Amino acid sequence: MELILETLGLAESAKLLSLSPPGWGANLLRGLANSLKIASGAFGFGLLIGLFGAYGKLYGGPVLRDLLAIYTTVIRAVPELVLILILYYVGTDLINQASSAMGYGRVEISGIVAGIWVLGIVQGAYSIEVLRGAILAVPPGQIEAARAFGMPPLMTMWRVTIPAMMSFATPGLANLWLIATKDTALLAIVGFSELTLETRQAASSTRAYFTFFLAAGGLYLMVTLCSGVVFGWIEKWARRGQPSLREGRG
Amino acid sequence: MTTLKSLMLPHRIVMMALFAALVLWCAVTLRWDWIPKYAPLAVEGIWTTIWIMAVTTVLGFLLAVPLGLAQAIGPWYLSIPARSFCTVIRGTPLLLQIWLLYYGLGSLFPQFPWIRSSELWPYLRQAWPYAVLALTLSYAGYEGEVMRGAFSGVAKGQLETAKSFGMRRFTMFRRIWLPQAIRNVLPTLGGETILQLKATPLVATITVIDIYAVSSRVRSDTFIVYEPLLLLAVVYMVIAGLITLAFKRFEAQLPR
Amino acid sequence: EQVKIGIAAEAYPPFASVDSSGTWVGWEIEVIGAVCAAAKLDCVITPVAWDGIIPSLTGQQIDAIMASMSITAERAKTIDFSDAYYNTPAVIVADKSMDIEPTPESLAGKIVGIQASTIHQAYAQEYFKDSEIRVYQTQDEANQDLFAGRIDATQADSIAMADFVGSDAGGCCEIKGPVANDVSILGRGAGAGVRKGDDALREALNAGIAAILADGTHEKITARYFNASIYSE
Amino acid sequence: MPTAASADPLPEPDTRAEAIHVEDLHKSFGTLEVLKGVSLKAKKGDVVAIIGGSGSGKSTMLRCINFLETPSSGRIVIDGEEVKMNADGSPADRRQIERIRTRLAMVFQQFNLWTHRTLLENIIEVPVYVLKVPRAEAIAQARVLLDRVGLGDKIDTFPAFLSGGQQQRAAIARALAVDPNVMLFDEPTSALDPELVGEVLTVIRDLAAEGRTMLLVTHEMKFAREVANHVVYLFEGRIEEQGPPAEVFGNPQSERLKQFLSSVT
Amino acid sequence: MPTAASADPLPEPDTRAEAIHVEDLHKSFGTLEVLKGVSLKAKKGDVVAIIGGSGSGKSTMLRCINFLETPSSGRIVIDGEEVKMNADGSPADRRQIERIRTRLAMVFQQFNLWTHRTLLENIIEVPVYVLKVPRAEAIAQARVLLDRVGLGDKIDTFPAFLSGGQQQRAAIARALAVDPNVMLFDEPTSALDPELVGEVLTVIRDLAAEGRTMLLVTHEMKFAREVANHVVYLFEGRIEEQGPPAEVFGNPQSERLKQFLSSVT
Ligand SMILES: Nc1ncnc2c1ncn2[C@@H]1O[C@H](COP(=O)(O)OP(=O)(O)OP(=O)(O)O)[C@@H](O)[C@H]1O
Ligand SMILES: Nc1ncnc2c1ncn2[C@@H]1O[C@H](COP(=O)(O)OP(=O)(O)OP(=O)(O)O)[C@@H](O)[C@H]1O
Ligand SMILES: [Mg+2]
Ligand SMILES: [Mg+2]
Repeated sequence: MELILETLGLAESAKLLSLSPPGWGANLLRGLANSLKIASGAFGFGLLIGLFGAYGKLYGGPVLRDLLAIYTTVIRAVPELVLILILYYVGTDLINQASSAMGYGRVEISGIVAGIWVLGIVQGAYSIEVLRGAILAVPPGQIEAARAFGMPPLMTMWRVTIPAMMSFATPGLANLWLIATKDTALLAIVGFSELTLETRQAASSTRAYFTFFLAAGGLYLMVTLCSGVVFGWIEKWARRGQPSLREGRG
Repeated sequence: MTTLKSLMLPHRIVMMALFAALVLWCAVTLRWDWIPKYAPLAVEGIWTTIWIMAVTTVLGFLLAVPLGLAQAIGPWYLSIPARSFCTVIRGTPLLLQIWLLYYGLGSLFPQFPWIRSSELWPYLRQAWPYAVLALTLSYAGYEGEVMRGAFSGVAKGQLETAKSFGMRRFTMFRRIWLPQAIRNVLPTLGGETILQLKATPLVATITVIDIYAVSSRVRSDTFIVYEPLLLLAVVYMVIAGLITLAFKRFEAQLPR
Repeated sequence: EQVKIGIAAEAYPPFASVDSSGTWVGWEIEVIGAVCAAAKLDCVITPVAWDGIIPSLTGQQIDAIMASMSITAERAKTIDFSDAYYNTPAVIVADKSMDIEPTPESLAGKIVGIQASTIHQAYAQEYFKDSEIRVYQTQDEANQDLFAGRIDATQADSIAMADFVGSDAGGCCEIKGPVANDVSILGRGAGAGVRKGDDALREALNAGIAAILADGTHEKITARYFNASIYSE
Repeated sequence: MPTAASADPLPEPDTRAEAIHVEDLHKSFGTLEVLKGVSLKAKKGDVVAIIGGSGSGKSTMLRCINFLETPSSGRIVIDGEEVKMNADGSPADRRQIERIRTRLAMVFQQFNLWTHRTLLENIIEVPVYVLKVPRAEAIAQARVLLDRVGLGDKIDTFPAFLSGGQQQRAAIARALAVDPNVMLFDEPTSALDPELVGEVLTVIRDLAAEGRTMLLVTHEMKFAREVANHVVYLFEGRIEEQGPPAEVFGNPQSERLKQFLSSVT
Repeated sequence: MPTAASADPLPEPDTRAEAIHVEDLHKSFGTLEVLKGVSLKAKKGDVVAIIGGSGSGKSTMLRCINFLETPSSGRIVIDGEEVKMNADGSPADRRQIERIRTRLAMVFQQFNLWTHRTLLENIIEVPVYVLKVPRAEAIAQARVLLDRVGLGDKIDTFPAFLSGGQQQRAAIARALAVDPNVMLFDEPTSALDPELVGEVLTVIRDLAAEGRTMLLVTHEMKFAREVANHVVYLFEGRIEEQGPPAEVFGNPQSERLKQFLSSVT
């Protein structure tokens, strides 16, 4: 084994990536786990915002629609770094000023909670648009039939609209999820050590840039492949009952 | 006329007033003395951001269409490569892709003297071709996935009709399939395009200076934290606003 | 009362780097320890990502920054600096075969690589107006492109460059000499940054720095990492 | 058979409760006025056939009655309960309209089966999730209904794989499964062969005998004549003529209707 | 009127060219065998009505003829040209089938108008982009056709805003616009009122007189009798009986057909 690695010139890399110190493997894995934790929190939160936001944008009153338009435009447009800096540092600053004015001490705000919030709010803005497009793609007759039988809006959404739109939404949502896993890199700013920061630290400490960047790439790719399988199931489920376009290709 | 009227709704007036107050507050209390010195750089940076964004989204989308189609209905020898491409692109950080292209692939070229003496060398020596390539591939990868869903989502009957009238496959694709697919994912595409806008700063890692890099420079020169970022946010908001507007226009033209 | 010293979470060897168990080591880390000991401060080292380091300072998450920050007049408008604890000249490095002087005239028409967010960037963009400036995120990347021939020269810290030209990767190149100094841009060396008006801490750090320079601790630490002095007035 | 509920005063008082009462219904799409004041009454157990040319507003009328389209103006009373409307015609009380709709089943002209659910799932969807019928019970009932419309062997098929007539029968079964008081049928036999039309006829008669009320848009005059006890002829958004089938078909008064019926043997 | 093209040997030889010749067509969906060997001939100018119960395979047969479904086996000859088929039934030569389809127009049971195009655009789509008719000419022709089916005022409307009958008429107009030799109609009058049915009847007769061939699935026996010169009764994937309408309707031989027709007056 060692010999093979040696001949391939990979022995050095293998040592650097080994799971026990001085190898960095465990650090990378820990970073990955942290990334996934934050990403799922943010993605879930974003999905919730997205669902209600999409409905608000489609069926809400003029004020709600305007507010949501501002939300989606501004949040999507402003770089996440800016959002995190403002929401975390300016936010804690304001809270601290307020609390010291009232005679209390400093308040510590966890960077992770802030991170999930910020990323979730960002994801929400994108989800709104993905879901809005998907809802619009559902043939109106499907939703009308539900309404005609007296389904209340929430049930219509849950039983008819969501299943029917899933096939349109999954590709966009899968993209968002992958983006979420990578956007956790921004949380380095609030002192959160996830995969990207761990990789950069390892890379610049050892100067083995290629090794660590490729290792991180490999980890991300694994996440993607696994998510691909899961989203593939979801999409297959969502497409049940739709005749395949592959058949009768004449 | 109607647009003016639509702005005069009460809640919109309130919002505009709030916004004006915010702008005023920022203008008065924050530090803006660095602007004159960096203005020319910023203009260049904005231009770089815009053209890279525009070029890579257009090229990327042109690539995404065949990628999506190949995955949706292609035979295995097309769909498997297409799927693998999209998975790898979506599955690895863009930073890594840019980095590998520039420092990996790019640094191989100089080792061949005949490349160094060729006509292409002045371009291969530059960083922007790698930036454009990396961002194009990235957009193509993400949008290839989106278009796959869009193509498979078009109702079968719509295509059968086209076939039954003897439409050539390409005509059917161009006239029926693609328009309906795009209609279904336009909001998603709009979002992805804005994501692409925000992915452009990564080109700074390979020495292409966009507006984001300019703002970073201001921050490191002066250690001012928020003001350059606020201005950056405004620039991005304007560009994103334009993108949204363009997509809205486009969406309005397409019927439901 | 603990003093939280912020360092950049991105490693910068040999000044500050981290091993896989999370222990920070390096010249600067040792200096921080020595300064704090001399000034009788109870310091904790707190890594913060570079993008968040200034807001962390102003937002009181940390109390001082010691992350190879060059002291410049522009920056001093935003935060206060202690005295310098190291200072190295900026040098130009280029291919051995190239006939290059460290002057704007000689570099005119050439491609010069520098690291982003450093004083070298500010300097190059101010003085090398006739050269094409390429801005890299790390000096390592600039070095790599110098080796690959995609840039003609690079300007950087003499220490880092001495390391580079001594290595295999830098065999192609040599140090062509220091650039003309301009204190308003290149600054007075690297110092600790503190919040504006936090004079007590600044004085304490100054005292600590003066003490370790005077008693030879600084020199001793330097000797373990470099083969030349990195402090000059 | 129950007697006709016509707009004219009846000689003998009809004591059955009113099931549908539509008054002066207007509906415009943009500048296109589709319904220009339609009034209609149906008592419990009535079968009202609505006939009229293509585009005359028949589907729109049915869709307004259960508020799938927002009427421009008018009054709608269902089962004695008046639907509360805002000034713009939208229902003021969402709960109320939902409640009313559960007693009001519709068979759409385009069927609108839920494509992501199998036939069985389509049928039990509303009973289980809206009416809270126990699942097992709903399935048992659905099987009976599917057998009745001749789709017993297609129970686990998705709608996209059914023939037109099979889809239409499934849509009818779905409507029957909610055990409604009032049914709105939009051309329920358009895709059916004569044999099946006859069966639908029987079903509707049975339902009427159970006291349910039906509004039925149809293009088959023969079917209308046999199934309905009241016929309404709609022309360009107005009721041009109405009455018992024998009168409307046997002795049409309006020129329009005469012309309309002339092509039927 | 042209004489019937029946399978039996005719007393006098019929010299008209053969337009459609289907031989021993089989089609299965998975394990479900829908067509169990159907053979059919139609000469130029023939109008063949296909009748049969719901789910008997009528739509599937039409769809196989222009290869929207891949037949499991069989031979199909259109306009004298045999469609080349692979062993699995798919067309071997894509170009050939595309070429044949340009002479073969279909009106779908579910209309299938293109939802992203207006009525006018729907009609001119094929003439302009497939047949390369100059746009202005195609538009002029489309206007004439739309007027003919009574949709002149809906020219710029999207299909989703049309009534069922309007959609069906638009689908017919779209098929007519390609000036086909052979037309396949899948229940073209299902959503139409009697007046319009009469008009479609006239249109089909005119087309037949011009020498076009038509295959027509219908549930309206009266319509079939009036429009067709040959009637085919399909039962569970097999042709149970066929012949001139007078014979099929007047003197049905098979028990099935008798029963099927018994519900029609
Ligand atoms: N894509 C498909 N997959 C599986 N089964 C199908 C598919 N299409 C049709 N079938 C089945 O094939 C049979 C014949 O369908 P077809 O649509 O040809 O009937 P039809 O004679 O046109 O009936 P109708 O008069 O109701 O339209 C039906 O039982 C139907 O369920
Ligand atoms: N959503 C809509 N937007 C605009 N116009 C519409 C809409 N729905 C229907 N219309 C128009 O309203 C008129 C009446 O349509 P409706 O569907 O009620 O006709 P119908 O009597 O059911 O006809 P058919 O017998 O053909 O189904 C038609 O001219 C149609 O084009
Ligand atoms: Mg209708
Ligand atoms: Mg059919």
